[in-house]
This record gives sequence, structure tokens and C-alpha cells, in this order.
Amino acid sequence: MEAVKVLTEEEARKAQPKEEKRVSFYPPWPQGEHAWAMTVDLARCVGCGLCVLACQVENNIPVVGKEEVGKGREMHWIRLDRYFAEEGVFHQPVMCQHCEKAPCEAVCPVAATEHSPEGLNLMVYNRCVGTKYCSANCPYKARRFNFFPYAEAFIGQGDPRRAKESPLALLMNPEVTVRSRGVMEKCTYCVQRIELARAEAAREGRRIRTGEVVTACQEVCPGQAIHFGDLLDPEDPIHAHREEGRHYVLLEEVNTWPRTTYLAHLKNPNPRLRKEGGHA
Amino acid sequence: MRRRNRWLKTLFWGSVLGVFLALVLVFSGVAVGALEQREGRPVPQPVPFSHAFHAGGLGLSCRYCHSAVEYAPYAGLPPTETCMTCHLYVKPDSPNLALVRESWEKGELLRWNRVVNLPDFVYFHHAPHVAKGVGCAECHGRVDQMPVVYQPKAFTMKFCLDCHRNPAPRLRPREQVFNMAYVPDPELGRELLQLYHVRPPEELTSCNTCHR
Amino acid sequence: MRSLLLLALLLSGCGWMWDQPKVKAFRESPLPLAFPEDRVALGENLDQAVRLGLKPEGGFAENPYAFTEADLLRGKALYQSFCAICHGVRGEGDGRAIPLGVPKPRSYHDPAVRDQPEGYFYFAATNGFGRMLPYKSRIPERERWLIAHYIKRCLLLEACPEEVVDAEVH
Amino acid sequence: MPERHPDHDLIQGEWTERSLVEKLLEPVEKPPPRPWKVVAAVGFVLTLAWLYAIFVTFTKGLGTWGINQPVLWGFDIVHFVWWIGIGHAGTLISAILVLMRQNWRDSLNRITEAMTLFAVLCAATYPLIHMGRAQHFYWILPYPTHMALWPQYKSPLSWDVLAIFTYLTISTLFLYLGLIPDLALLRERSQGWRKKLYGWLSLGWTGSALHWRRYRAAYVLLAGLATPVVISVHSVVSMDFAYGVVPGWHLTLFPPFFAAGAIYSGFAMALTLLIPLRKWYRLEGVITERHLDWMGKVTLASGLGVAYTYLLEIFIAWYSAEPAEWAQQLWRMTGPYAPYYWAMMLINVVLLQTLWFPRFRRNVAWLFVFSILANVGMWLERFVIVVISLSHDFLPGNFHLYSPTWVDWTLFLGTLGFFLFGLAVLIRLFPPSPWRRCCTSTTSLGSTREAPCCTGTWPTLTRRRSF
Repeated sequence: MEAVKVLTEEEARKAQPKEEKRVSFYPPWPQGEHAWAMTVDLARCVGCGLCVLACQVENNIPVVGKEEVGKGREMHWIRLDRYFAEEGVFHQPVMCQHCEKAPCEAVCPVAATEHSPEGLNLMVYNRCVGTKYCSANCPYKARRFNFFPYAEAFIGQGDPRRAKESPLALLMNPEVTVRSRGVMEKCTYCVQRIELARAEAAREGRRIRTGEVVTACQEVCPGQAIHFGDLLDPEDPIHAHREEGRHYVLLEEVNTWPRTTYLAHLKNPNPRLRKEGGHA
Repeated sequence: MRRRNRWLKTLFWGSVLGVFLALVLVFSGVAVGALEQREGRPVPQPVPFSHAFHAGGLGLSCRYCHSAVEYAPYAGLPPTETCMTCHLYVKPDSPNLALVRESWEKGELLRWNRVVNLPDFVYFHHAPHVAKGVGCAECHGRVDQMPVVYQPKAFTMKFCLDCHRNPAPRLRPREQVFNMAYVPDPELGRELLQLYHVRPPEELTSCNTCHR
Repeated sequence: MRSLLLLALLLSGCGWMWDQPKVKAFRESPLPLAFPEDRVALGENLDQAVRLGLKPEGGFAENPYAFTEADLLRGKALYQSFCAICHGVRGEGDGRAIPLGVPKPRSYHDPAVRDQPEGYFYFAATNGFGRMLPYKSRIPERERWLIAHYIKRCLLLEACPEEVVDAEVH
Repeated sequence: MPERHPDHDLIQGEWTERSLVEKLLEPVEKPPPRPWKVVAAVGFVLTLAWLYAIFVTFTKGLGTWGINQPVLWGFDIVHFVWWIGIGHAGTLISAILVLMRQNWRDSLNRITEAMTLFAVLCAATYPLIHMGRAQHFYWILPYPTHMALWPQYKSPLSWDVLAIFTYLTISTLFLYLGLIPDLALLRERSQGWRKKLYGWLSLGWTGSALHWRRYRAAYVLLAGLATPVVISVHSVVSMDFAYGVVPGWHLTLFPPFFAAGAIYSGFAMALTLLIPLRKWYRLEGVITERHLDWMGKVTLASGLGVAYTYLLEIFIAWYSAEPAEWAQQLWRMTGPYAPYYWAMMLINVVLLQTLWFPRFRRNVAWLFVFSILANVGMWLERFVIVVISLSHDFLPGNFHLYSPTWVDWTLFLGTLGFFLFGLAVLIRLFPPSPWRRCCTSTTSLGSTREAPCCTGTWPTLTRRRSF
């Protein structure tokens, strides 16, 4: 169990992409015309948190306030985990990993979280009855629950009943549902962008082009650490990422087969520092 | 047998039968959606606009007014400009058009009443449907025969799924999309399924097709 | 009392997300919004000749798009949807709206119109012409050029493929 | 010389059939003792508080509870599991002990069945109110909809719903079926609205031999049907956890563990209720010390199953070499929640061993104290499983502690109050111990011959002859 992998340049060169041990009792999902996936390059991540912010703007994520965050009820769909090691601080953005064998999907009694043929782990807000089982069963704890009418309270500046007449309603992305109280939510791989790209492609009678769908977090990442792509598209750069030696899966032992995968952090310390430094 | 016992017997077997009948009613599917009927009565509009005359009699294409239908999620409501293109000259003094003229002169919006109102968690996109050969009449009915427009079918999830599970019999050639009188041919529909690259049902019924 | 009412609302069958606090198309905005007239959308073509149908040095521009024969069918459908109601199916100014009181437009086959480049028709559709109101808000730019192309190609030059002429469009 | 009661080997003292019936109907026919009034009043007040807490939850949202991002199931599920477990004593006594011909159950079955009914009712409210959108609870039920959607049967929660409803149905039926002869007797002995009520409910029972024969057949059948429920309900509840990947939940051992725990906690709660009850109503002759001794033995047996699992859980966490599992085990033992864990171990493993000794088992005071402790211990066990496991799963970024709010506590005390209030009302309306004692047990089961005690005495028991 190693959440953040750290390799030296040498190790990274030598490393082979790790084959996941893929064993499951469940039959495979039907495969659609795309297979969406994401890679996060930890070496490129500086932990600036712009992805968190962009996601919030794109996906109508409400600001819940200090008290709620203190209770452990933050709503951001991306969490920046920090690990303190001898080499320094490592940042790891953790969002929904869109597991192919998702523990959350099997436990929802009303099928509110479902797998799409394109590999998205869908969350249907309006089907959710709020049993919270999915989140309890998520090993990454990437799901967020609306304990209060957060979005309405945010838009209505404190009063959920006044949300509709508040000018902040203009802030909300019309293509994304404003979640009400009592439903679960999580990273959707910006499904609204995928669907709009698909509609555009359908109108023009073509397939979705390579790189046409860009997620909000990918769009803003200054280090270009996040890449979103289609595994069935042979031209997509995501294949290069996934074939790299640094490629690994978070919590592989839980056997969830995530579509979001990580590239190990690279360390490249100055040899002189190592000699002079107090610690090895 | 005492009277009380007869009474109790009736009560007992009556309630057993009642529960049984209620279960049959629920599970036969007869009552599906009975509580959630959303198909409409005619929706009165501020200006008495007759689709039967404009679309039916005059033969205006749907997209003359609902011009966004091929490009956008919504079909679009015509701005006052569209009305005034003709009504500057046709029946310029009609009292029925007073509100339209007022809107034109003041530059204010004319507020039409919505006929079809999907819940906000449903994301319907007109453009791909038009592009893949789903006719207007398929969902909206014979609008060209409605003096006052109403929603002919309940737009429930089942209504959408019925088509997404089996699209072929509801497809028509692209040229016939705006043709109100066209009757889809299932044989042709199967060919169009290939021709227009309509995705297979398991993809079309994936939740993210309509919900995000 | 108020919260009791709220409870009744909450427990009623209607879900909470049916009417969300966001501004969708054709929904009343909580704030009056004003946009500048000449706003340019993301990704729009900024070439003035393409946008206005006028050459920078004056005169009407030629069609900047290369339309294929197949596009003409769509051109015909668009022409018949938007233009034929006044200008007539053949472009002779005898549309079905004319008897109702719309002033009769000049026939395209009029020699003064006939020889104009496609930009002329595009310009008219974009900005309005005489007593005709502009169609800029109703037809996208490329489609306006396509209609102009169809008028020139099929109605005026009559250089149209057979199947387009015969096609029944709606 | 008065005839000896046919059940004389199971009861204490000199009873005739008539005097026993008079004694057993006392709670219904005589004014209640003072403790009854106190229990009913406290229960009623707490029930009102409970309703208020539910109201607050529904109007303001689940945020009024102490749950947070990793600990999404807090007191709600702890108490759900706790209550469901408590109900098990009733089902066990009414089903399995009938089939095993343990006729000592006759003194206990009514009160434990009533306990089951109210425990399941209390339990069933938790999954309902813990839903974010409780107004859509019916989506979990399978029925054809305009959405063309069905519940997902892969989810243990949908099994749960079926299990709880089956449980509720069976325990209600058992309670009711057992009550019918008593109701008929009360019908003959009472006046006014009570007579009407008992008349309606007794379904025309006249005590004829034919009625008794059918009654016994129905009782055995129902016992046979209910026996799997005793095992299955809590096994299904355990799968809510065993199905998950959370360290501390992910154990195939859970179903038998939960079933044992349920019987353990059920008998503990039954003891907690029976000991004061027999004192207040002077039922020592009917619910004898031998009965309590037998109950203590069942408690010990099921408790040992629980204790075994605790120890095995530690072993498995170490033996599996799964870092998350082992970290979870260490977190339970040494983390901020360690006192809860060790208190649980103390009660359910160490103090349980006292029940091996007849000296302790037959000491009513110790049995009462231990039964309360065992209830607390089982509450702690559920707290350990639900809250402590969730507060510490895989990635350190997720770890978060849980602290309940006043709403959580009110909901808990409220269900306790509702439970006590419901039982108090039930005892006032229906006798807490059946008068027709032998007719459902060994002497009559399995034989078509009339049991001697089931015929003939009916008219002498009624105060006024009405037929």
C-alpha cells in the first residue's frame, strides 16, 4: 500500500508499467465507442489547487463554509492529499477514480450510481435517495454528500428559499445539476463536456475528435499534470502515459480497476545536498 | 354460525382479497405513471397564436420560428422580430397582435407560456435528435393540427426509454424530420440506424445520456 | 408553522431538483442582463468579409465557404424553410405570404439581382433589405452563406444536380 | 382439593387453572402498579422528543446529525443494528424454541414477541430517516414505475428492506396469533370499548376443540416459516458491512457473528425487561428463576459466539497481512476510540464468563446488571463496527472522527422511549403471559390428539357466561 510512489530518474527509466492483476467475479461492462480515462502526473503536480477551483466553478460545487469543513463535510470533488516525507511534501489530487469494478455501484439500492459503457462511473442525482452507502464503501472516499441544502444556501446567500431570485443563480453552470439536499455527488469526468462534444459531433455527423473533450481540471492545470483521454483512440497521448514505467494505480489491492491512474513522483536531488544534508 | 363470525369472515377474506387486488394492480403495470401524468391540456398563450394556421395552413417550417432546433439543446422561441417580419404588413392593426406590437415598439420580451417543461435534472439536446432523424412529430405530435398547442404525451422517463431502447421504428430520413405528416417505416428505420450511426441501446440508455 | 409547511412540501412527491436555482435558456433571469450588440462568441469567424458579406474595399463578397453538391440539398431545405414563404419556391417573389399582405419582393430573376455575387444575398439575409427584416438571429452564418449559394447556384444559374431539384424537402 | 395446574413442573407455587388465569390477566384487568405509570410517562415524553428530532432532521437536513464525510453512517446505523438484534429474542423464542419443544418458552414468549415487534419498529425508522431524501424511500421497493427502473438487487440495502419487512410481518403475526385465545377470554370478561376491541381482534374464537387444532397447526407452521428469519435477518444486516471493502467490515465471518450477537443482545434485553416486570406484577411464580437460568444459558452460548469472533477478528487482521486491516485493528485498540473497544471486550468477553457459574446465573440481581451491561456491550460493538471502521479506512486524507449531536442522542433516547411506551401500552391491553400455556408446546405439538389442558375449562374461566 503506497499512495504516492516516488522514483528516482534511474528507477523510472528501468521500471516497467505495472500490469494490474485483474480478477473479478462480475462480467465486463458492455464497451461503448469511447473508453474515457485520466492520468495524473505527480511529478508535474505542484499542489496549487487550481484543479480544485476549476472543478468547483465548472460543476456548481457550493462553498460550504468553515464550520462545515471543520466537521469534515467539504464538498470539493478533488481533494489534494499531502504526504510529508524526507524528500519533501508530495501532493496528490484524488478525485473519483471511475473504477471499472466500482464498490460504490454494487451497493446502491436504487441504482443511482451506474457504470456507463464508456467507463464513466455515473452519479444520477435525481435517482439518489441518500443512503450514503456508496460513499461508505468508496476506498478513495471521493464522494461528497449534501448534508444540508448547500447549493441553495450558497446561491441564496444563506437562505435556501431565496436561491431562485438570487443573482448568484447566474453563477451556476446550466449544463450541470444544482444538487439539492440529501444527494451524493462526485467527480463526473465533466460528463457535461463529453455530452456536449458528442452532441456537436452528432450534429456534424462525425466522431468525437482526439482531445476534443477537456475536463475543467485539465484545462487549468499549470503543470499540465492532468490528462483526460480516450483509451480506444489510438492517437490519444494517454496511451503514452499509461505505458510509462511510472504508471501506477492508487490502492491497487482493493481491486477496483480505476480509470484514473497516476504517474509516480520523480525525485532528482542534488548529490551535493545529499552529502551535506543532515539526513540521508 | 353467529352473526359476528360471518362479519369477521367477510372482513378477513375481504381484506385478503383487497391486498391481493392491490398487489395485482401495482405489479400488472396498469397503474404505472397514473399519479405522474404530465401530458398537458392546451396551454393558453398571451397572444392567440395558432400553430394550425401557421404551420398547417400556411406551411411554415418548424424551424422558421424554432430556429435553434438544429444547433442547440433547446428549439428556441421566436423573438418578436420573427413575428414582425410578416406582421409588419399582414394584419398590422389586429387587436390580437397588440401585445406583439407593444413588444416590438418597446423592445421588451414577449413572455410566452411554456408548453413542455422538463425537470431541470433532465438534459435533452434537440440537435442530435434532429441530426439522427427523429421527427418533431415523434414527441410533439401533430402540432400543425393544434390551434392551441398542448403536450400530447407524458414526457416520462419511460417515454424516453421506450425510444432509446428501440430507436429503429421511430427514425425517418433527415429530410423528413420537419414533415409533420410523415409516418416512419420500421424497415427503413433499421437502415437509417446504420446510416446515421445511431448508438446501440445499451449506450443510449446509459444514465449520462439524459442525466448529469 | 412555516417549517410545518416546508415539511409538507418536502415530503410531497415532487423532488427537489425539478426546478433548480440556475439560469437556463428561456428562463427568467434574476438580474436584467445586457449584452453589447456587436458581441462576438467564442470561436466565431472574425473575418469582416465573411461576417458582413462585404469586401473591405467595397462591393459584395464572394462565398468564403466551399460547399459541396451534397450541401445544396440542405441549402434547398433552408431556402424553403426561411425564404420561400415570401420569395417563392422559384425565387420569383410569389411566396404564400404575399397574398396575405406582405409587399411583393423583387424576383431574383430580375437582371439587377441576377448578376450579383453570393455576398449580395448573404448581406440581405444578414442585415435585412428594404422591407425585409434581418435573419441574422435566426440562421447561423454558415447556413446563410449556404442559402445564398443555393439561390445563386440552383435558382439563378440552374446548375443544380437533378436530385436536388427533384428532392422533396421540409 | 383444587386440581393442580397441568404446567406445574414449569411454574412455582400452588396454582389452579383458575387462579393462574386470574393472576395472568391482572395486568390488564387491575389498575396498573406505580412503576407502570412512571415507565409509560417517561416513554411518552421521550417519544415526543423523538418525533421532534425526526421533524428537525426532515426539515433541516441530515447535517443536524454528527455524521461527516468518512463516517457517513453514525448513530443511525449503530442503532438500527442494535434494535434489529434486540428483536431476535422474540423470534428465537417463538420460532426455534417451539420447534425444539422447549416448553419453558411459554412463560416468556408473549413479552419477548412484543419486544420484538417494537424493537423492529424502532429499527425500521432508522434506515428511513437516515436517507438524504426520505420522501423517495419507496424507490427501494420493487414495483413497475413510469421511470422504467427497478431497485438494484446487488445492493445489501435492498435485501435489508425485504428482510426487515419479513421480520416485521412474521413477528406481528406471531404476537397476534398467540394473543387470540387471550383476546377471546378477555372479550368474555370485559365490558364497553374493551369488549368491542377484544371482540374484533379475537376473530370469533370460541375455544372449541376444532379451533384449538387449527390454532396449533397454524402455530407450528408459522414457527417453521419464522425459523429461517431468525438466522437470516441479522445475517442480511451483517452483509451491509461484509459486502463493503472498508477494513473492519470486509469479513466473511460477519453473518454468523451477527446472528449470534443478535440472539445475545435479544436475550440481554429480554432479561432487562423481564426481571423488573416479574417483580412489579408479582409474576415470580410464572417467570421463575429456572426460566431466568435458562435464559442465562442461551445468553452465554450466543455470547461465546460473539466473543470468539472478536478474538478471531484480531487474528484475521494480523494473518491476512492486509495493511489496512491491521491498521484498522490497531486503531481500534489504541486510537482515540480505544476505551469503547476495551469496554466492549470487557463486557462481552470477560464479564460474560460469569454466566458459566450457576451462582451468578441464578443471582437475579447480577443477571439484571449483566443484562444491562450486555446491552451496552452490544451497543459498543455496533459502534466499533460502524463508526470506528469508517473513521479510519484506506487513505490518511480521509480519516475523521465522529461525534454525535443532540439530534443523534434524542433519536436514540426517543426510540428507547417509544419502545418502553409501546410495551407499557401493550401490557395494559394484552396480558404479558399467555393463559393457555401448554397448548402450543410439547404436549400438543406433533400429535393430532387433543392435549388434556386444551379442552373443557373455558366456561369456568369467564366471569359471565355469554354463550
